[in-house]
Amino acid sequence: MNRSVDVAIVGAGPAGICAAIETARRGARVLVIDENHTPGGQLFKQIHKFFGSARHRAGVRGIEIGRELVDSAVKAGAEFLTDSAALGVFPGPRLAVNVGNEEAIAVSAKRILLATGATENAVSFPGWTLPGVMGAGAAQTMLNVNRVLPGNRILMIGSGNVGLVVSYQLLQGGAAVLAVIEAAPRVGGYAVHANKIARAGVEILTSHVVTEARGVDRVTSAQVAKVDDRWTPIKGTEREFEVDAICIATGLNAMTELARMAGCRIVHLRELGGYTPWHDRRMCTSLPEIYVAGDAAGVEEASSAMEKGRIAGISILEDLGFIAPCDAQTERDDLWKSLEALRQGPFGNTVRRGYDRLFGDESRCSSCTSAHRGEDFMVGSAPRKAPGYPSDTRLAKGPVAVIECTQEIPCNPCESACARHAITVGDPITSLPRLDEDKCNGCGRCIAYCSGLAIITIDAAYSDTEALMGFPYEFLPCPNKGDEVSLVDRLGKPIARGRVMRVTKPMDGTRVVYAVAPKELIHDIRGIKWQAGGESQ
Amino acid sequence: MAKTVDECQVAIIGGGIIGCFIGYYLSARGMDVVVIEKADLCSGATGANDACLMAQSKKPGPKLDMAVESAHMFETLADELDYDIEYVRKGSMIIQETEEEAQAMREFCTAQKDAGLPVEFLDQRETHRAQPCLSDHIIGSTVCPLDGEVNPFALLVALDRAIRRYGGRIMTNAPVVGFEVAGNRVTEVATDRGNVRADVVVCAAGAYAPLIGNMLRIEIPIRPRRGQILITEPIAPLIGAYVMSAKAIAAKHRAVAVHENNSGKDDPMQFGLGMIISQTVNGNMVLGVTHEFVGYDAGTSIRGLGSIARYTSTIIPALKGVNVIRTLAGLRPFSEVGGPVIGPIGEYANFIVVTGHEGDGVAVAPSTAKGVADKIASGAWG
Amino acid sequence: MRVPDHPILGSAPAAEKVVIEVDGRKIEAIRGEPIAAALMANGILVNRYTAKRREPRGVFCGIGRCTDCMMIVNGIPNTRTCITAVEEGMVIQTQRGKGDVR
Amino acid sequence: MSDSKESCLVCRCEELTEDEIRQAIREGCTTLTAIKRRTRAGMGLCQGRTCQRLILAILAQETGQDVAELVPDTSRFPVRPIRAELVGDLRDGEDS
Repeated sequence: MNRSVDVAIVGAGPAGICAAIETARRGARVLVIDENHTPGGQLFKQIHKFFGSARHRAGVRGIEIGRELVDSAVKAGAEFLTDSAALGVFPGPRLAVNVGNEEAIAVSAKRILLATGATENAVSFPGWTLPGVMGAGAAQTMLNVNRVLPGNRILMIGSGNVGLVVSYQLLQGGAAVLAVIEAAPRVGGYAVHANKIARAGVEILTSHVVTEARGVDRVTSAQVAKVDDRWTPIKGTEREFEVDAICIATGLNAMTELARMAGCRIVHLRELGGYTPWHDRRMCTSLPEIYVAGDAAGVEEASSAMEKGRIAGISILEDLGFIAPCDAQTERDDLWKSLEALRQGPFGNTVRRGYDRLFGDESRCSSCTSAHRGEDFMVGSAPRKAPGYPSDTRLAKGPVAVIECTQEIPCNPCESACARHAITVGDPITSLPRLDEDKCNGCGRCIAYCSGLAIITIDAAYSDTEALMGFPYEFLPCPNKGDEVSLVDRLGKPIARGRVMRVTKPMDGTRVVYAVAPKELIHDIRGIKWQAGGESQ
Repeated sequence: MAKTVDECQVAIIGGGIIGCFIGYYLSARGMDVVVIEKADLCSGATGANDACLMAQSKKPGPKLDMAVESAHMFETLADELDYDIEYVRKGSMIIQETEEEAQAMREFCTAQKDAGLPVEFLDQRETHRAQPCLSDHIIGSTVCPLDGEVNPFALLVALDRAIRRYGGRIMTNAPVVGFEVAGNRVTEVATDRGNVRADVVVCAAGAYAPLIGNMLRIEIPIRPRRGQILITEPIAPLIGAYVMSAKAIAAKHRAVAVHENNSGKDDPMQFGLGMIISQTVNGNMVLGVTHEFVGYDAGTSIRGLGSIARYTSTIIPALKGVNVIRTLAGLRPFSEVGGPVIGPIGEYANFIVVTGHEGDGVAVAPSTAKGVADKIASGAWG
Repeated sequence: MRVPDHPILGSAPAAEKVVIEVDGRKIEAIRGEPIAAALMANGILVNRYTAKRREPRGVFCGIGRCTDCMMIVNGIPNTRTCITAVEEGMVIQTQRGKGDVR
Repeated sequence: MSDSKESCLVCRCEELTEDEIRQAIREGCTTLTAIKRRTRAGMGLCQGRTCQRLILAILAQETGQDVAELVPDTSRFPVRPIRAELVGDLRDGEDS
């Protein structure tokens, strides 16, 4: 039965739902169409805590944000059509939609918002078609949504945030991630994510590629080799990994099929993932009735997708006369400020450059601050000079937080977590967190709030030979008071033994394990490793 | 004056089935040819058709003769071109759903039989034994074992290679932007990628021929007519002979204005006009085809796709469960003078137009192209 | 390998167990989960063999785009198992080459 | 089963190798659509969603162009497979 609505939104991910909230809330008849059973898009696979500021729901896990957004969209009056794939855009504009694989209908709308998200880039190597070789997104869905582990010994290709975060989540699922293979000379994602898996023993091999996957009915081994600066494998550097799954996380690109079918102008922006529908700052494409938002309008993070969804919603309301142009402009300006905040810092360089090219103000090519991007970040390095790292004198006095956050990433939950205001990030939110070591009493509250799990506490005055160290812990099984654990350095190498003194109740899934450790190693021990039955790995 | 980048005896505008066949037959006779294509080979109607080579749908006369001659030429083409053009001869079957259609087909096919075309009449039982997947409501059919199918993409690859083997050139991504003329002769074809000097210019630009003609102030009586098509996932063999509805022929036979402009209001397939179902060698089902005057809009429409799917599923119910994976639309050169437009037109003796075959282009291409090549090689044209 | 207890997701909610048949073998699955997940949980990773090279294929994109996880489900070939929900009594077969539609 | 980089698959659905794609380009295919017509790459069930990017990279490499100058394939209904029976539901007109 054909439908006719004010706004048809394709894709119930963060962008689509935020646009639905904005438009439905102010009276537009909104239909959100999504081919999956549950709305929420990527959010329902993203069990990690989000970055950004409190306004961006930072520190909250994606899966939680997804539930909240869907609830508020429903409350706002948006109608959801799930298990329904929008298969085509036709003049009108109209969408041809396959509803539940039982009926195909035409949905005509005054405005269509394409929030179809992004899809994973493929990378081909001999054997890449073997079962067990899959996209990192597929592995993440299989584990976080279906609770099925795609393999027990896994190799990850790609060290962008997806590669690092999915590797960590596979560890949480109980798999062993043997290595992250990165063709570029340095890690692509955030240092805090890389550190999380490095201290769990995952080897991060930069300037390496998978040259071949082997196996008969499934992948059973992978050959990895070092590459030169033109990414050509160097003979003689081959290494063999016994694996039963290989995940590919080599970037995402916008899903542009519907935009192209509608006739929207497409531009190629490498910084935003490749082909992207051209759009203006109102998120309107080259066709007045078609809008884009989220990764479908250029690949970024989910937090940015939400803001772009809101901007598109506001612009559509303005088009349809639900709000006055001047109000729309003020709301958009505010949203653009928030979006720009998310794009600050070195990691934002690429995205900012992409949007500068898109909006044609090349001249304003943002100052590409390459500091702190990754040059000085080497996995396993001790950031003693970071503003969150307390002085030796302070360490000697008693419990204090140690914040190993060394990159200007848009994130400030630690600031609001500290009741004593001992941590300041300030404006912009990409500034490094500074610890006021006198105000800080080492209470450890910030440990569980940090989205990157980059904070520990050290009480070097615990005894003359021992210090009490508090580590974030998000694995099962979890050690108990009195258990002996292995203390590992930033690369997961066991360098000492320790005894658990206390384990906190999980705060949104994150516990803090306090263990006593040799005092002389407090600058090296950064995690614990524990195997049920006492003997650590 | 733009730069002349190539020189030849015959410049052929249009990299579709007609242009490439003419290029092949001319170069096979030692003529120096350049094929000029605005995009890629096979990017026009040739690449968007049901690939059926049908004689059975033609009234006795020149068109039927050319279709029969072409059918025989196709038998040896694969070897001649040394390429698998996926030519198969499984015959064609025109099905009848009403007694009126059966009657019209009896008269129509008797005339064809008299003209020498091998056609057989099958009653309801014979029809269903021949193609068990057909719907029970079909009351009979006529079958022509001479009719076959070809893969247009493979065919153009074969012709491309053959032309190059004979020394001919193929200029793709070279839209024609104008001509140089001297007296009553066209001397150069101007394209985005430079000019091509030629003794004879052939316009085989299909539905775009009028746009080429305008550059020489020649009016070519052609209009683009859109045909939408659905392609399904590849499946195991479901049909042998491809299946066409008798409605179009019955309507034509009763001199109902078949070509009325049905792109406006009603359902382009309301009478199942021109419904056709074929299966490629790869196993994909090809479901077609609408006939709409919508100018140069090569898009698909909800109405067109819906009506094709509806009608083809009533003819072969098993199609209901088969997945459509692609849809496309081709702009076919519809002739306003009832038949193909072939020969020198306008004041330029060496400007030869070859178009206007609408949906039959592939079926009659070999004999049409050979005829044109003979006229040009012998100097009769040009 | 299923993950009943997860540090972040907690323990798996009570779910209705169903039995499905894969190439003649009965396996236990959870109603509503994707067929591909049920198979993977039972160690079955090959969903089909390709037409030309007869090579094994399994889940690759996991979101219904790449069509490598196709199997014959209740007689219907080319069914993408990563987005098709499990129902009691489903009959699933490994697909070899192209689907046979009758 | 180990084949070298050149002959490893690029189009998973239609099982085409990198060699076959490069050969088609050398025979004059200058666009993704031309490569599809000549080799069937992109004609499979996923309609090029997986191989399009890989083939564009090869095309850019072989022709010395930047990927930004290349054109993606024409996007057509349906962007996911759909039973012909359901396509038959599609009609004009609005009911509600």
